[in-house]
Amino acid sequence: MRKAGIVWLALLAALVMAFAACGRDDESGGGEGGGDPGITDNSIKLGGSYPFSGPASAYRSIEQGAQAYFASVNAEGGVDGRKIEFVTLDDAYEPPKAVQNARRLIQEEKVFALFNTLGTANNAAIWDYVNKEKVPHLFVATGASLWGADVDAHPYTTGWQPDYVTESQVYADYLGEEKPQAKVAVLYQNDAFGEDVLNGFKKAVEGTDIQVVAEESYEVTDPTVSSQMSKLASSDADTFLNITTPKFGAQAIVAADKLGWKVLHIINNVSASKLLVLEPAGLDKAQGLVSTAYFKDPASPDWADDDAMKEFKDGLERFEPRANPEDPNCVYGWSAAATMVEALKGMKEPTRDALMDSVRNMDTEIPTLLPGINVAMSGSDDAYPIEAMQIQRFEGENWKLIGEVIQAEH
Amino acid sequence: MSLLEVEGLHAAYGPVRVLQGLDFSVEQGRKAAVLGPNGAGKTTILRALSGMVNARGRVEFDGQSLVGKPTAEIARRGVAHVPEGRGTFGSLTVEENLRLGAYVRSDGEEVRKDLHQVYGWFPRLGERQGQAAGSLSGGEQQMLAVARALMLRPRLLMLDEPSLGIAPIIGKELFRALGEICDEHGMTVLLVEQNAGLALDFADHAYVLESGRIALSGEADQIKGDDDVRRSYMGY
Amino acid sequence: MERFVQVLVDGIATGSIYAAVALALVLIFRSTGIVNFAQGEMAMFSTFVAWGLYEAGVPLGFAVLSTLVLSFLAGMAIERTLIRHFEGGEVLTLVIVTLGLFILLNGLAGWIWGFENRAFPSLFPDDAVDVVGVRLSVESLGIVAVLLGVVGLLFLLFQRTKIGLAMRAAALNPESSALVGVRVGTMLMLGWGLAAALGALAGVLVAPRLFLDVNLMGSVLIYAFAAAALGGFDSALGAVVGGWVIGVSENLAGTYVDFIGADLKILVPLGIIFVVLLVRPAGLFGTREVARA
Amino acid sequence: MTSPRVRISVICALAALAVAIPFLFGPYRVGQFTLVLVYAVAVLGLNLLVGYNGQISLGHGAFFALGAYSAALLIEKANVPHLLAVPAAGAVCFVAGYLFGIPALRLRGLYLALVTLGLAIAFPQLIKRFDGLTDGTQGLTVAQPVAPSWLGLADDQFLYLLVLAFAALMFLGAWNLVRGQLGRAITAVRDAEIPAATLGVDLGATKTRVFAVSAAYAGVGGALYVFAIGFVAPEAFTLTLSFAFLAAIVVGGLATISGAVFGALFIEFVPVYASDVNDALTGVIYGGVLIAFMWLLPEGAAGLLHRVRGLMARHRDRREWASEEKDLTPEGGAA
Repeated sequence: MRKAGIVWLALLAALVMAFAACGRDDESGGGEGGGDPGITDNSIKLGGSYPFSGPASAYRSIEQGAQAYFASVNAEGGVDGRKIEFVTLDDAYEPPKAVQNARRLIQEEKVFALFNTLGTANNAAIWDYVNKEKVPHLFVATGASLWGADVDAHPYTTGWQPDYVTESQVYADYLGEEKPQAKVAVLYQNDAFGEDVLNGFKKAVEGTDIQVVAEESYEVTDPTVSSQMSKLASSDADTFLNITTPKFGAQAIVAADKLGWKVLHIINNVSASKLLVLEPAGLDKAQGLVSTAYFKDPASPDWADDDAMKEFKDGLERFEPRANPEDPNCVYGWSAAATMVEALKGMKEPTRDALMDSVRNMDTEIPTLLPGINVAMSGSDDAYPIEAMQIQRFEGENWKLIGEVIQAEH
Repeated sequence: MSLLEVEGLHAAYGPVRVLQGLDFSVEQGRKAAVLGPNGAGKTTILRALSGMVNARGRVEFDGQSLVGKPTAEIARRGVAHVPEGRGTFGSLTVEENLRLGAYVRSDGEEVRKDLHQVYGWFPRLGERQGQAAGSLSGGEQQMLAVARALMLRPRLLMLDEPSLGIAPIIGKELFRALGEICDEHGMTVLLVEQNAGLALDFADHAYVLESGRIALSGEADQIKGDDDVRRSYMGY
Repeated sequence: MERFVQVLVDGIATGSIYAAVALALVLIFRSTGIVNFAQGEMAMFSTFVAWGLYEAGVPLGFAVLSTLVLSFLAGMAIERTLIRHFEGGEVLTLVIVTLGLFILLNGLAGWIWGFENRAFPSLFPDDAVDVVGVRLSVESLGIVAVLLGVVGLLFLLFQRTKIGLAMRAAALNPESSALVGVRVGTMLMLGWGLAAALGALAGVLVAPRLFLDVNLMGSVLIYAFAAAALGGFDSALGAVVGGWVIGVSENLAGTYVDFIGADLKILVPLGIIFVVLLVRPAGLFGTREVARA
Repeated sequence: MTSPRVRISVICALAALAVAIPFLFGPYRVGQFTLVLVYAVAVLGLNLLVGYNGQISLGHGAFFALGAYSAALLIEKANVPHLLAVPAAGAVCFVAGYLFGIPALRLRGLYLALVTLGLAIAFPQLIKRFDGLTDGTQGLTVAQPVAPSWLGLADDQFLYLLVLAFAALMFLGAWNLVRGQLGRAITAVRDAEIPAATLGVDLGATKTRVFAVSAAYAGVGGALYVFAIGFVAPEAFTLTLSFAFLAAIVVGGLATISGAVFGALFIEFVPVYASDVNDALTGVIYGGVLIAFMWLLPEGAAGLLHRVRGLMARHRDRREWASEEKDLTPEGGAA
């Protein structure tokens, strides 16, 4: 009888050994040389969490853009001699996985800082923990406005891209000039992103003659938005605000065309991609589309011979050959990584607090952003890195920038 | 040389050994019956021959070995097996069940003729052609099962306890009709049956099976006269 | 009044998308007795293959045809190598295997073709017909026509051919089928092959409207299950009618019932199933009490 | 089967190991094991319903979410102490499971699976629809239990042990339930409904009660999830969670208590290792491992253990049987 018990214990002991291999790290958390973890004389370790699988897996190309930029910086000797290592984990766009990834990056990988973690819900799930651990949580890849709203509550967290409230403000200003009495029908994705832009727009048009006359939401799990579109088309709206992610943006453009619904069509920046939205929908249906931009369009001939874009395309070609150079997500990742490197350069000493000082007071030009749009923050009164965008209209084969860069104040 | 020769047939379900070395044979055109109490292994014999249970030993049908062949191939060689529980396709119609019987045959015209003939032999099936087979009575389902087997125009017809679960008079009627059909076509039959009376009237030759071994074999009327058989199986 | 008819017509068009995939589910259930979770992902994968061929310059019609054949062979191969091993085992084990296949195919397609969404050319011209104020896109009419054609073909296959009868028999009672000479394995393989080809056809039909990406079929699958269940899971016509009923009712509720709105649209098909199944457990057209699982 | 003494020694060994874990690993790994316990409770509930009772539910993620949100709201908005929130969440889900169970028992097999699948898809939408109560798409941060200072434990260790205590309670409950009178009725309903009914098993009551109990287990799992993660949002309770639970009971071993732990270990660690191997091929690896596991162990991990124990027992019997036979005179067939 006892023999069976012993065999059992041996089996379980082996199991424990397998897991114990990861070993209990001492809690001291001190990196080499007593400074903050994740940084040495010749290396900086950054951590990221992206949806490599799951419904939002189209965003993975952002990570490819960022890795390409870091690799090209490393090729030229890195930042002050330190090579950047960007460790990225998959969270399948699910908050519990993001929380586990954050713990793993901070406790096991011992990263110096988190960079460009993606998704509003995912970042909301981890920012309490990350701030408690006093780890920089920089340039999160989400346009929610709450990252810059209350710096004291979460001093270590910052956004990067112009937030959705800024974007909707720009649309309100544009309509204020072009169509002061606009009656707007809105299609929006039923999640934090969609609601942030919608509520931002409603707040921005308060007190003006512009009114939202119809709104329809859709779920990421819906097969098609055609029934929502036919409802919106039956309203008396003369303007259509399209707040969607790429696949549904393309569906909405096609549906509007099929319904013969010829109105001023504003499409949000996330779906303004020629590669993912306008080409699949058909460029003929996209004529006169209005959107915003804050970085250079990789597919537009206007920037074909721009030095920064050439550098971007070479870097992508060399370090991330599987990535598509015309995918704006890659430019997004590339530009965010450039901002991160600027922040690292601005550090007075290799500590996390020094990094935060550098970030909180940075004012720099990123070559792949549109001219006149810079990344600037000053302490806790302006915690929004990019707050400017430019209107663009789709004519012929490409987006055309029109008017001046519009600065939106919070 | 007899149509079916079986020598040293062993069959088992996992560790449970059911058939412990059977030897028997069935001549062309003759009707053989296997008697025996419940659990003697009667059904297992047919399942072994049809390749539905793993078996060892020599099984030669028309000179070719059946051991290890898949069930569908054995059927294609003209061995029709009416299984225990009749194997009716409940939600298919009576006609569809019969058509399945002739699945392996490619002579469409002949199949249609056989269909009418079967409705002749079993008029009740004719009346219920379009009905779902599951809605038929026990006796009717047994007729359907036998008819389906006949549709194959088999060279060997194997029947697993046809009288089970149906009224005695219907059982007697079924055996009478079956006897006529088989004699008319010179059909070779291997019948497994618990009702010794019916079986011995029907068959020419008989074997008595006890716990996996053949205890007695001989001509049907000789077995019928045997006292032990009468006392243990016929009940008088 | 046109508004109502327009909603009705839109409902039929959307319902046809669900019906196309539901047909593949019904076909595989009728011929193999299995509910295949990976049916949608197999269809998505085939649609990507068709897209690949088209991008490589193969004319659309030929690309679609060759994809149907490839999908047929692939479906048979999947049954032969993977599914057969689990024949006769616990039903749930097989459900989890198809779930594993779902996850694997989704990841594989993403790895090969990437995760961005793409346009897929339509088999039908892009214009629409205006009938008494109601817009009928030629594409929707085309899809409905193809669906009814497929239902007709399936009806002939299962009711009028020996192979079809044998396929149904193999699913119902494998043992008896073998006893009458039906090679059960071959029938199951055939069932999976046909269902895969049908799934590919469904993918090619819906991709122009939904835009092709790795999650093309993810959202359609639940509606396709609902359509198949409503139709009784073993009736092809039932699956198509089920799809239309769901498409129309979803659209009507989404349009006219305020509480429902777009986000709770999913409750409509499920509510219908709940009611239908309480009244007629075998579904609208189904003959068989699907309680066996 | 193995004798009671061996069984007890094994259970003690397991208990000792379970308690030792937080002291063997770093906070990240301990956090993972905490989640394994959380999933194990929910998976155990599903196993009661599917493995023991034969009713297929594809939507247990919905009850898990209901439990999580009930606990989160009770803690954050009604500042109910953590310890009370868990039973409360279990009660809420018991009632929801009972109400849902009544009409659902008219359905069987695929249809019940389909309706529960719909529930799993609709529930996140309901969370977003009633965002006044649930903060909808913004999600809700929930204060996690903090280790009392006199214990001298780190937060993650205390959290693990707290969840372990609840999990042990639930496992004990399930063990008794399955052994008890209701347990026999439950399995009778799975194996043969009509004969079970003839033996006086009230089918309706048994089924609804099992449905409610399994929903309550998922609810408790959800509440413990809130302790472990500290944040709830609609995106956290997608359909993939319900599918993961189903995969877990089959991988772990249907109709087994220990199977729930194996299944939970599988759905927590395999996806992580799959993406470590190659993040572009996460799906391919996870799907492949799931299929391979089913190929090798159709009855799941716990099934393997039963087989191993069976082999050891049979091996031991044969050895004893062989020794006895030597002194028996070899007589005829001993069939």
